[in-house]
Amino acid sequence: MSEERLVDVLFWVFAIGSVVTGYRVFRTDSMVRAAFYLLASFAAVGGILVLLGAEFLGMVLILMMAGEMLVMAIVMVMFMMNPAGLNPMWMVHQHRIAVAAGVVAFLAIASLGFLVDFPDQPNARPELATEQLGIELLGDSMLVFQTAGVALLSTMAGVVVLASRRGRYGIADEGSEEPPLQPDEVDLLGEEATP
Amino acid sequence: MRQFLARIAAGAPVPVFAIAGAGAREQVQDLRLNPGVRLVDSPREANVLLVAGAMPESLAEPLQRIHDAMSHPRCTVVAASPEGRDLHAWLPDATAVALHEPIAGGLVDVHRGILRGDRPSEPALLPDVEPAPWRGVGPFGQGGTGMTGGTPYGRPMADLLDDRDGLRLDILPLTVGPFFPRFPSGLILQATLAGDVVVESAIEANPFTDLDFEMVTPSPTLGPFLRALSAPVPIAELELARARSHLRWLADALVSQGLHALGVRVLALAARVRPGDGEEVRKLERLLRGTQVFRWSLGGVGPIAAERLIAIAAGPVARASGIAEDARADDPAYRELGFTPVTQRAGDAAARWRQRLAEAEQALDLAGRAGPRQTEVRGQVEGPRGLLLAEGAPTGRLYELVPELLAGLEWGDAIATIVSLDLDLEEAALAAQLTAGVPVA
Amino acid sequence: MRTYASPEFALLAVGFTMVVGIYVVAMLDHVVGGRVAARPLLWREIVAGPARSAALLIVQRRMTTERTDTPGWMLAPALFAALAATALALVPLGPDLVVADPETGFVVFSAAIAFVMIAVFLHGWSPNSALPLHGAYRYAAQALSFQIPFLLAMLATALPAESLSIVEIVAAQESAWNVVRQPLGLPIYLVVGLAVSFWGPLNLPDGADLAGGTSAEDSGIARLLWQAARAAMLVAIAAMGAAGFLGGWWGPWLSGIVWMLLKTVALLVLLIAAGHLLARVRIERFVVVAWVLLIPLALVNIFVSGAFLL
Amino acid sequence: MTLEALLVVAGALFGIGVYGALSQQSFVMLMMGLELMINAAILALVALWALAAGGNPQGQMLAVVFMTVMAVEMALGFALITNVYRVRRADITEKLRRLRG
Repeated sequence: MSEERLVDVLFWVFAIGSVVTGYRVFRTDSMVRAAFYLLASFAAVGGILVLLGAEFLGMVLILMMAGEMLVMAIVMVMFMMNPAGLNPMWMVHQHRIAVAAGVVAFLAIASLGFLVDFPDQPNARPELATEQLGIELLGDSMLVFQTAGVALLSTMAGVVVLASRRGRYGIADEGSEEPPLQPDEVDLLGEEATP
Repeated sequence: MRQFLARIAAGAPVPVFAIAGAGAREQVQDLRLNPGVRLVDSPREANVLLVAGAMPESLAEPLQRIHDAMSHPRCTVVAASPEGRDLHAWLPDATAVALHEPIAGGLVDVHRGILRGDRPSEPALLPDVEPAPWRGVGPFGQGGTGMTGGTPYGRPMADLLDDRDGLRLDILPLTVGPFFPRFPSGLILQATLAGDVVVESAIEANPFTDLDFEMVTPSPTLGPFLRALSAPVPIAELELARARSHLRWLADALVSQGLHALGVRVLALAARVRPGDGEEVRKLERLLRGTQVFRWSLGGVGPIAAERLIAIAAGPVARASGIAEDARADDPAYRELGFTPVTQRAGDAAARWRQRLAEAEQALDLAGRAGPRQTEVRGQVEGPRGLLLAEGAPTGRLYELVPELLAGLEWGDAIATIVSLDLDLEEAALAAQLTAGVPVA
Repeated sequence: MRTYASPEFALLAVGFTMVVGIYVVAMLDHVVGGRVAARPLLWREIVAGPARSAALLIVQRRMTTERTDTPGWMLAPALFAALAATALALVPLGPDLVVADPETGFVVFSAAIAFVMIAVFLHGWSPNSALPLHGAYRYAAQALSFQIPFLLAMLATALPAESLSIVEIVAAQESAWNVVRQPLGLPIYLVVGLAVSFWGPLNLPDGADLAGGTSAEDSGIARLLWQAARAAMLVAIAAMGAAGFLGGWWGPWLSGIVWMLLKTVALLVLLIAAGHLLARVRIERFVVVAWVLLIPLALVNIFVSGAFLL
Repeated sequence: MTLEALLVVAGALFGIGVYGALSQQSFVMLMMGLELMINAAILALVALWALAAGGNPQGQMLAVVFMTVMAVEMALGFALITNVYRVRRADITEKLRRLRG
C-alpha cells in the first residue's frame, strides 16, 4: 500500500469514526459512555490533524482531551441523577428545532467546500510545521500567546472562586433548595412559590 | 494446547482464597510462608477456596457466595477438626484435609488434580437470583420507571447525601465482609461512601458468638493466656506468645500497606524468635522506619482520644493513647523483673504500630530475663489485645468504637484504622463464653 | 517527517520488546521480593515462575459480574497495552535504532501517559462493582495530580535538545547527561513513573486496601493482560527515564545499545525495589505533594536549566 | 483527503454539536455539544491551513487559540455547574428559571 493510499484510508477511518462516535454521544443512556464517545471523537479528529501535517496540534488535542474527558465523566457521575443509564433517558427539549438547526449548520459548512473556491495551496514544507508553529508562538504572535496564557490564568483563579463553597456572603449553599420542575409552581417573576 | 498449558500451570503457586475460622488463624497465616501457595485478595483470582477451622452457621451463606464467585476450574478444601462437620454440609464438594498438619501440600495436590481434569470444576452452590424482582416491570421491562425510579435490573438507584464540601452528591452503600481479606474474619462493615470518604458506617453483630468454643482448640498464640487465667504459667512462655502475637499482627498489617514481601519476612521472624531476641525487633523497627510507613501512611490516621479508652482495658490500643494500664504491673513476678508499661502519646495508627513493636521488644527482653518465674493466678491476665477477664473481652469493646472512628475518613485510612486496632472477633466471642466457666485446655 | 520503521518491523520489534520486558519485570519482582522476604531463591522458579503463572491465568476461565459494560471491560487492558506499546516504540535504543521518531515524540509520549487514566478509569468503571469503581475514582485523582509535574519534568529535557524528538533529546546529552544538568528532573520523573504504572507505594487504584481495586473482578486472560500491560508500562517508564535523563546510548567502553539496556534495567530495579521497600502513600498526601511540592520543584527545574542554556 | 471531504466531516461534527447544545437538558451534555462544535472548528481551521493557506504558521496559531478557548470554556462550564448545583440544586436547564444569583 503506497503512503498516499494509506493516508486516505486512515483519513476515512478517522473521519467516519469521529462522526459516528460524536453522534453516539447524544444517543447513549450512560453518561460515562457519552464522555468516552466524545473522547473517541476528539482522538479521531486529532488523528486527522496529524494526517494533515499538524502533528503537534493533533497530539496536544489528544493529550488535553484525555484529562478533560475524565473530568467530564466524573462530573457526570457526580451531578447526574442516573449516571449509569440504568433507566433509559431522553432528556431533551425543543428537539425538532435542534435537529433542524443541526442539519442547517451541517449543510452550510459542508457546502462551503463545494461552493467557495478556496485556493489550492498545500503546505509546501510540512516537515517544518512544528518548528514554524514554535517560532510563530514566540515571535510574531507572542502577544496572542501571552494573552491566551493570561486568560487561562485568570480562568483558573475565577473558577476556583466560583466553585468554592465559601463566598463573599458566607457559605454558598445556605438555604438552597431544589427548584420545582413544574412551571406553575413558580410565579412569573421567578420567585419560588411559598409553601 | 490446553493440556500443555495446564501442565505448565501446575507448577505455578496455587492461588488460594483462604478463610480462617475459629482456631485456624495461625495456620492460614502461615500459608504465606509457603512459596507453593499464593493467598489472593479476590475470589475471582483464586482457583482454590480454603476454609479452615470452625465456622458459625450464620457465615454459611457468605461462604457459599465466595465459593460461587471463584473462577473455573475451582475447588474447595476444608481443613477442620472433626467437629467441623457443618462445613461439609455447606460445601458439599469440598476435599477434607487435617487442620493440624501443614495444609499447603493438600492445597497443591487438589489444585493439580483439578488442572489435570481428574475431577470436574465445582458447580455453583447458590441459585442465581436477582437482588430484587424487576423483570417485565416498567416501559422497557427493565424494572425502572421514569428516569430515576424503580429498581432497574434489580438495583436501587443511588441516593443523595451532602458531602463534606456541601454538595449534595451520590452515595454508595457498601457491605464489606465478612471475609474481606484486610478485616479480621467475620467482621461485617456496612459503610456509606461518598467518593472516597466513609460518611457513616455500622458494624454487624459478631457472628462467632454463636459458636460453641468448648469444641474449638484455641489458637497457639492465645492458649497460654487462657491457661494463665486459672493456673500459673511461666512468664517466658507467656511473653514469647505475646511477642509472636504482635509480630503476626504486624505481618498482616504490612500486607495492608502493600508490603507483601516484608510481611513474609516478619511472619518468618514470628516463628523464629526466642526469648531475649529483642534486638531482632529493634532491627525490624529500623527497617520499618525506612519504609516511611509511620510518616506516609499512618501518621495522624484514626486517632483515638484517651478518654474514649478509659475502662475498656484495650491493652496496646489504650497504651498507644497514653493510658499506662497493664495488668502485668500488679503481678509480683513482673514487678521483680522491673516491668513498667510502655506507652505512646499520639494515639493514632502510627502510635499503635509503634506500641506493638515496643511491646514485642519488651516482651522478648522480659522472656529472656524471666528464668523459671511464673505468673500469679488472679483471674485476669494481660493478653496481646488487652485485659482478659472472666467476662468481657477487649476486642468486644473496641469493636463498638469502630463506626465512630471511621466517620469522615478516606477508605484507605479507614482500613488502616481497623487494621491498627487488631480486632479478633473469635477471641471476643471466646472471652464472652469464659463466664460460663469453659474449661480451657 | 523523521524516521519510521516499516509497520511489519515495528510490530515485531515492539511486540518482542514488550514480551521480554514484561518477563524481566516479573523475574525482577520475584527476585527483589524474595530478597526482601528473606526467602531462598531458586533459579528454576525465577526463570519458569512467570510463565507458569501466566499459563495458569490462561487456563482459568473468565468470570463476569452482572450488567457489565463488556466492550469497555475488554477494551481497557487492550488500550493500556497499546499505550505501553506506543510509549515503548518511541524510545531509541541507539542513534538509528528506533521504531518511531516523530518530530513531536515528547508530546506523543505524554499523550500516551495521559491516556492511561482513561484506560484505568474504564477498567474500574466497566465491571459494575463497588471496589473497582472506587479504584477508578482514586486513579482519577492521582492521574490529574501527576499530569502537570510529569509534563514539566519531561519538558525540561527538551530544552537542551531544542527539539521535541526523543532521539534529539538523547543526542543532546553527549556532553552531560540530563541527570547532571537537571538533578531535580529524574526524582520527579520516577515518582510520577510509579504513579503512572501504579506500582508499589503509589499502587492506590489496585491497592491491597481495596482487595485489588480496579482489577478485583478480573480473572483469566483479562487479568493476565492487565498485569502484563502494567508491567510493560513500567518498562516504558524506565526506558524513557534512561533515554531522557541518563543519557540513553551515551557511555564509554560499551556499545550504545548495551548502555541503554543497562540503564533501563537499573531504573527498573530501582522502581521495583521501591515497590517492595516503601509503604503505600495515602492518596490525600500524594495529591498534596504533587500539587504543592512537585509542581514548584519541576518549575524550578525548568527555570534553572533554561537559565543555564542562556 | 480533499478539502471538500474535510469540510463535510467538520460540518457533520458541527451539526451534531449544534443539535446537542440546543436539545440537551443536562448542563454537562449541553457542554459536550459546545465541545463538539469547537472540535469541528479546529478541524476546519487546520484543514484550510494545510490545504489552502500554503502552510502559513498563523493558521496553526489560531488553532492554538481555539484550544485555549476550549479549555476556558470547559473550566468555566464546570465551575458554573458546580456553583449552580450548590446554590440551586439544579442539574438541568429547566430548573433554572432565573439567572439572577
